[in-house]
Amino acid sequence: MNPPAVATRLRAAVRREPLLPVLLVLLLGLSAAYHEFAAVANLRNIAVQASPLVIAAVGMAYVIMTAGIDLSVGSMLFLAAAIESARAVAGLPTAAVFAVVCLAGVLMGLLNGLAVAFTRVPALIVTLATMQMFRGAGGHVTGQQNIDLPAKLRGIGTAALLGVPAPVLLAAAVALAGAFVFRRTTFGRYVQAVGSSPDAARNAGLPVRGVLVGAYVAAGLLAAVASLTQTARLGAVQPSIGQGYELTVITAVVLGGTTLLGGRGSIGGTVLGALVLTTVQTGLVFSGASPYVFDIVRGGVLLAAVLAAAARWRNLAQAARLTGRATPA
Amino acid sequence: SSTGGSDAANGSGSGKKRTIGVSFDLLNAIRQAEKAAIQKAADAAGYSVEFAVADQDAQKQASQIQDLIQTKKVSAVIVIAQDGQQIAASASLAKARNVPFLAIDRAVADQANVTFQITGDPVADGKAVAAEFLAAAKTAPLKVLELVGGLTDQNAIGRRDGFNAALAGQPGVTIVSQVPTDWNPAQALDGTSNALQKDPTINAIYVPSDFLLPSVQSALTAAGRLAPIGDPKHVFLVTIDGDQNGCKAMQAKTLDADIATPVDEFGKQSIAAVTTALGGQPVAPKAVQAKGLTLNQANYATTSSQVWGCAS
Amino acid sequence: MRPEPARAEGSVTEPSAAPPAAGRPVRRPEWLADLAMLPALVALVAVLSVMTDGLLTASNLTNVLSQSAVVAIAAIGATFVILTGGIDLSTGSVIGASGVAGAWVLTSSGSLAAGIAAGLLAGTAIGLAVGVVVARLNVVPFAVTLAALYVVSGCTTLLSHGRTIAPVPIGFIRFSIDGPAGVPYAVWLAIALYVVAQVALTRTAWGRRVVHVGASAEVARISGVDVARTRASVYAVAGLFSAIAGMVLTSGLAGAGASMGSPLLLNIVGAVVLGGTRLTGGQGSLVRTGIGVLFLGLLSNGMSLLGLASFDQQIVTGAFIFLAAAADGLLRWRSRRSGDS
Amino acid sequence: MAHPAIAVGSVSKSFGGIAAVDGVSFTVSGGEVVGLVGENGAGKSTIKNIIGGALRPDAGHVSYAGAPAVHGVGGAKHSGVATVHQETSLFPDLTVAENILIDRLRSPGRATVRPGQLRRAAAPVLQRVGAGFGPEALVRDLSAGQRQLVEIAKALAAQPRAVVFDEPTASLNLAERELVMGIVEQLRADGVAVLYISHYLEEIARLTQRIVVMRDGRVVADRPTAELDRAALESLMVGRELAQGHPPLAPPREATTLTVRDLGDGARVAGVSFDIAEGEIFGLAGLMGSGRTEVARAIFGLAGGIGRVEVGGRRLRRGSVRACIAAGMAFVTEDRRHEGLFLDRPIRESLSIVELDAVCRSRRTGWLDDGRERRLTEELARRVRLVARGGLGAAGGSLSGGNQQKVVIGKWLAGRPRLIILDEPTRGIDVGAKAEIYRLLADLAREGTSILLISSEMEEVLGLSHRVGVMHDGRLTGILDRAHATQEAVIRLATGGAA
Ligand SMILES: Nc1ncnc2c1ncn2[C@@H]1O[C@H](COP(=O)(O)OP(=O)(O)OP(=O)(O)O)[C@@H](O)[C@H]1O
Ligand SMILES: Nc1ncnc2c1ncn2[C@@H]1O[C@H](COP(=O)(O)OP(=O)(O)OP(=O)(O)O)[C@@H](O)[C@H]1O
Ligand SMILES: [Mg+2]
Ligand SMILES: [Mg+2]
Repeated sequence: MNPPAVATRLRAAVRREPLLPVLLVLLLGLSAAYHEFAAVANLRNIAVQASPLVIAAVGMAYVIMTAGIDLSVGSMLFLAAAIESARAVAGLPTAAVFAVVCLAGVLMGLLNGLAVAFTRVPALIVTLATMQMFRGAGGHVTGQQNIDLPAKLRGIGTAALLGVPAPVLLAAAVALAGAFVFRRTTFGRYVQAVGSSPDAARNAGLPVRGVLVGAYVAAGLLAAVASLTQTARLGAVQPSIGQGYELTVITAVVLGGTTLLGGRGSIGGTVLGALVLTTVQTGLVFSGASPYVFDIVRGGVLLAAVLAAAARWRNLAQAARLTGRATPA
Repeated sequence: SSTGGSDAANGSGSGKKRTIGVSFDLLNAIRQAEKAAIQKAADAAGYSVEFAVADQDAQKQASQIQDLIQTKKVSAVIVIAQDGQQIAASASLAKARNVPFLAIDRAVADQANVTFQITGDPVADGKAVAAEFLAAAKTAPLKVLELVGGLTDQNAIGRRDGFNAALAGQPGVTIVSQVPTDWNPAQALDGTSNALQKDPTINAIYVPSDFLLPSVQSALTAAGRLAPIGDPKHVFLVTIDGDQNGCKAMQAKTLDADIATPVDEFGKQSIAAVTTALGGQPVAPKAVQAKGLTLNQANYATTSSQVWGCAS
Repeated sequence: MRPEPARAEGSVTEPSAAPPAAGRPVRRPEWLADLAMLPALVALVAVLSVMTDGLLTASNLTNVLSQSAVVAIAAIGATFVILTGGIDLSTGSVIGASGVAGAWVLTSSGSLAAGIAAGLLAGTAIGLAVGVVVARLNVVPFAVTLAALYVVSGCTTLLSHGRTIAPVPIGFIRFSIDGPAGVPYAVWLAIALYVVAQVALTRTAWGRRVVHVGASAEVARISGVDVARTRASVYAVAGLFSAIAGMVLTSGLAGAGASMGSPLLLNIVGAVVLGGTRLTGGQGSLVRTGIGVLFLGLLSNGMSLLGLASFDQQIVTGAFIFLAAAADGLLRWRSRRSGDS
Repeated sequence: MAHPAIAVGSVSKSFGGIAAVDGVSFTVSGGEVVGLVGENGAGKSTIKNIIGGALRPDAGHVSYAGAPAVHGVGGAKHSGVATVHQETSLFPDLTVAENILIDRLRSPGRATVRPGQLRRAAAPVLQRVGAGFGPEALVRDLSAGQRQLVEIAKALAAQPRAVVFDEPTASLNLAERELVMGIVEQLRADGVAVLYISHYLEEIARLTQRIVVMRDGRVVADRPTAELDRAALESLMVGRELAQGHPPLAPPREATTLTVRDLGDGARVAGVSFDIAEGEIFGLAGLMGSGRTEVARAIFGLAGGIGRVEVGGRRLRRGSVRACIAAGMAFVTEDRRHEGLFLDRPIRESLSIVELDAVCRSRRTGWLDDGRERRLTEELARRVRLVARGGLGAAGGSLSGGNQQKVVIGKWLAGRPRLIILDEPTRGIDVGAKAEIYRLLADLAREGTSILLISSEMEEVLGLSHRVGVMHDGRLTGILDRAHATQEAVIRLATGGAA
């Protein structure tokens, strides 16, 4: 197509996902600073390292979109891993193991979802509670031991298709599916509707509870999938898996411009958020900085993102207000 | 005499079996081994054990010790401190209630109120690792990736410093990159992959604890560098602790050496010290540093039986 | 900027704690709502006291109190923040930061006053900074305080080189060991702070404004409340109380480390909401928070007396937090079923 | 004979022990428009919610076309009953199209949602209600009035057999009111059953064949419209005779209270200049979206910072609500539920908030004095004739729309303001309350308070104001004094014609 069209499309894309240029600048800058950084292998590295975060973050995005929050991701990650490593399960054929783990994720999400939808307990508290329960349960399953995974279960961590590592493929699939469901299915639209105005949703007779449950189940399932890829790469299950992970995931989602008030945000942004976060981390490893600096940088990035997002929503509202009036029916 | 003691304690059906309170900072593979060691020794000596875990929360540990001493009225406490400094308050509490206070594995800064302490010797362990590297370097020069544990953990610091000190100015071994892991497997994995990425000529890795080994191995696998000893692609690996991962890797001949922590010593000596202290005698020596046991391919057959990880 | 109906309407679904009863009862419902969790607390005590021995002994109860003091004090600040509909995730790291700052000045200068002043100053300053960002730029507190959590704990660890600042003077440690009636000064301090805070909340214009900002910032703003100032002040206050908690914790642990506060965050927020203070703001009190704190304190004490394995403790705690909150929620729901469907 | 489309049989409903609706029965048949009128708090919206399935009655039954209603919003919708809510219930973050078709998002015969198809389906419905905005617009960016139109479009899009309107024109101006009434008549012609709740009696008179009058939750009359003239209707509603027309106005004084010069909000409104004298009531008329609310908000420091605003000759710092209040301004918002009062705090607190310092023991300390607060708030409640059955300790949300509005006005009276800005003060308020508010305004003016009155109700503006300013598309197109302020003149200016 002709250049101007491309330009306008680019501009539109940037306006929709302001994180896109940020990521590009970040990558270019780091490549300039460290020549090994630009290597294909390294970029693949980043992609692989980002994939569990991407997967978990998409699930979290759905929850946050309903004006909820899920603090139990890290613990779900651990419990899923624990179940995967349990003797009884690990013995099964690979497919069966994955099925069991995903089922576990669904059930955990279901517990969260039912609790949030049917008791009036705020999501923050529900998931705060389940966060502890799931980790405790995981402790039971593993007996707080380090357990190696059988080689067959590490496949999805190390395998590759046409040079693209399995985790990356998985993450890409999840991201695309997540975006499609959010924009193009009634469930997705209802998720945004419920987050946008629970009252209106009830007045309109939407299946509010169903939608809530659905969102949390999605988060649980994706946490389990993330756990599969993560543990497959780690090759073993330690009691410390997923500790504090919830905050990283939430950071990624918020970084992606989804507001914690619910109703506004995008899956694409979430994916970008996860990628930016991982790139920053890798960049810091390259620069040999200490992990505390990493924390500081991560906090700074998050803060910047939030401020930017706040400003952006204001401008959008302004623009829409003026045009919204003008557009003839 | 310990058996006799136990007979006395168990035999007299008075049920007045003395209880030892144990508070760990956290629970993982090596802690499980230490717990088992204490339990074993305690059973032998006829004590029952009250076990608590503080989930890496210094205040929670203080509370647990308080509950053990004041409410559960245990006869002695054995502690793996979450923080060697902050445990002081609990120690002084024990002193006040004159309950013997024993520290294992992690050193306690203020020894005043500590009845007995047995820890590993992180610096020595680091040196032992360095020794293995130097031996290997005789055949071919090593370019080393050094992983570092939690930067707030004395053990991690000791293992790093011992290693670096022993290698300082030695030809043949060069540390090309140091990666902080914060004792976090995922961070170890990513850090290792990134380092291998940054410098493909790395041919040796120092892993400061066995529980990071699986992460390192899968990073190597991903980089196509996980090969048994003798294979030109092989990366020279040495770790500390000696848990199951380590032993498996030794058998698989992918791990060159492992400095095993003498957890059984921790159990035996601390319980012995409890008995002495309860008997009213002073414990001497007050502080013991138990060197790690070097397990390498050369001595594997003879030594592996004494390594806790290989026992199971 | 026009109000965002999404939010405002959201507040409609949240019930008033006290449904309009017949006649003209004004304060009684508030009081009842404050004590909603009391039965649960009593039940807990009953259950634990039969299951364990020595729970209800004076010495053990004293232990429970002294073990809860830190969380209790920090929870006061958290309550004010949550009353405005905000949340402060940085509490834990501020506890660490102010503890380290205080301990450092204390050990280097040797002056108790200077140390405490430094600690309180550090905490309040951080809180104020957070508050200004939240209020002036008005962005979601969850995100801002999450960022603050990272930055503050990162900086503290960096500056302290991850070391624990110790030993602190014995006189300072005594503060959390002995005191009148065998109850540590720390506990008395906490109790005093609760009285002060509850009075400030219910009897002063500031307290009223805090609640109003939480009930509806838009209404408050149009009615002439300086919403930004009120918000900022609340986070500053939270910083102050975190700092006090940090100093108490430092004295209890005979030293301060950057990470010592972070494990407490869950208990702090948990206690506030468990007590029945509403996360969306506009409803709550320190009476409720106090009950919440005691609940969690007794629970963990009871479990350690029972010698539960750590993972079982996690399960039980989680279950209790949820059940307690659910019970409260269900009551409110029932009372309002008639209201909106 | 055919069953009535909606039949309500001895329905009762109470909230927290207070009966909102008590044994109400009536029917609405296809092809007829039934008016439902009554004072604020009479129970109209509650009935609507029960018919719409949003509320479950404590006793009695509702049936659609003879079939007993299945509880729940879905049930009502399924049986072809649509409701247009008084307080709009839309999704601010969804597009207009998505809002209108929220029940039928999925494209026919497809499993997915297709934006293009939604747009095409929504456009004609929007056209039908004469909306001036596209299906792609976000509801977040629409004005109160525009949102009402979306709400109506939503109801029509469902092709209902019966529609319940709850004050659909409350936030609309003449032009759109015409439009809506046209829609209603069209519906009747199509044989749809319509239940029409409104406080505009002229609408009721024009549209309905039958009128159901409610008072205190009971039906006090159910008669053909022809049999009821306005006076009869009002006395039925209020239960007493009403003073007709608008109260007499005292002439304004010399001194000017408010001076506005070149006011603008940087977006919609610009170059607005006018003065208001002491004791003067200055009306501000205009079509919806003409920017009246924006002007009011800009003066009160809630929007934009362009131009100069003086009170009593003292220039005000722009963009500061507190400065305005300090200078003696008061602002009654058009959006009472979100900006007016606390829905889930005691009514008392919404009343005392403005003068919180005045109920403190001593202004400096900020110590609250419950006794003073109670006295003050009860005094205010009396002045606005607040009907709060739960007492001032009850939650504001439990009040009916009209009584909520009274609270919003009442809270400002404590401070004896020099200037009161009222944006749609009588929106959704019954005739009785309206008369009270008119008298209140006249009294305030007589005492020397200046009043800026924004209203979409023409005869209210004309009847109450000394002078009327007319806005068109963000500009003040003219100021007419009482003598020249006629409907025609105002409409001409409002539609952009010359004075
Ligand atoms: N959710 C609720 N909780 C408690 N009381 C309520 C609730 N909704 C309505 N009420 C009470 O029920 C009565 C009827 O309210 P309703 O809204 O039906 O009146 P209305 O006729 O619609 O008044 P308006 O003309 O002002 O809209 C009022 O006294 C109101 O206080
Ligand atoms: N709730 C709202 N949210 C966003 N923008 C709004 C809102 N209400 C009005 N606007 C914008 O403000 C401008 C003026 O609308 P405004 O409401 O002031 O008109 P108005 O004359 O007051 O009519 P009405 O009061 O009936 O809405 C318009 O551009 C409109 O889009
Ligand atoms: Mg109504
Ligand atoms: Mg308006």
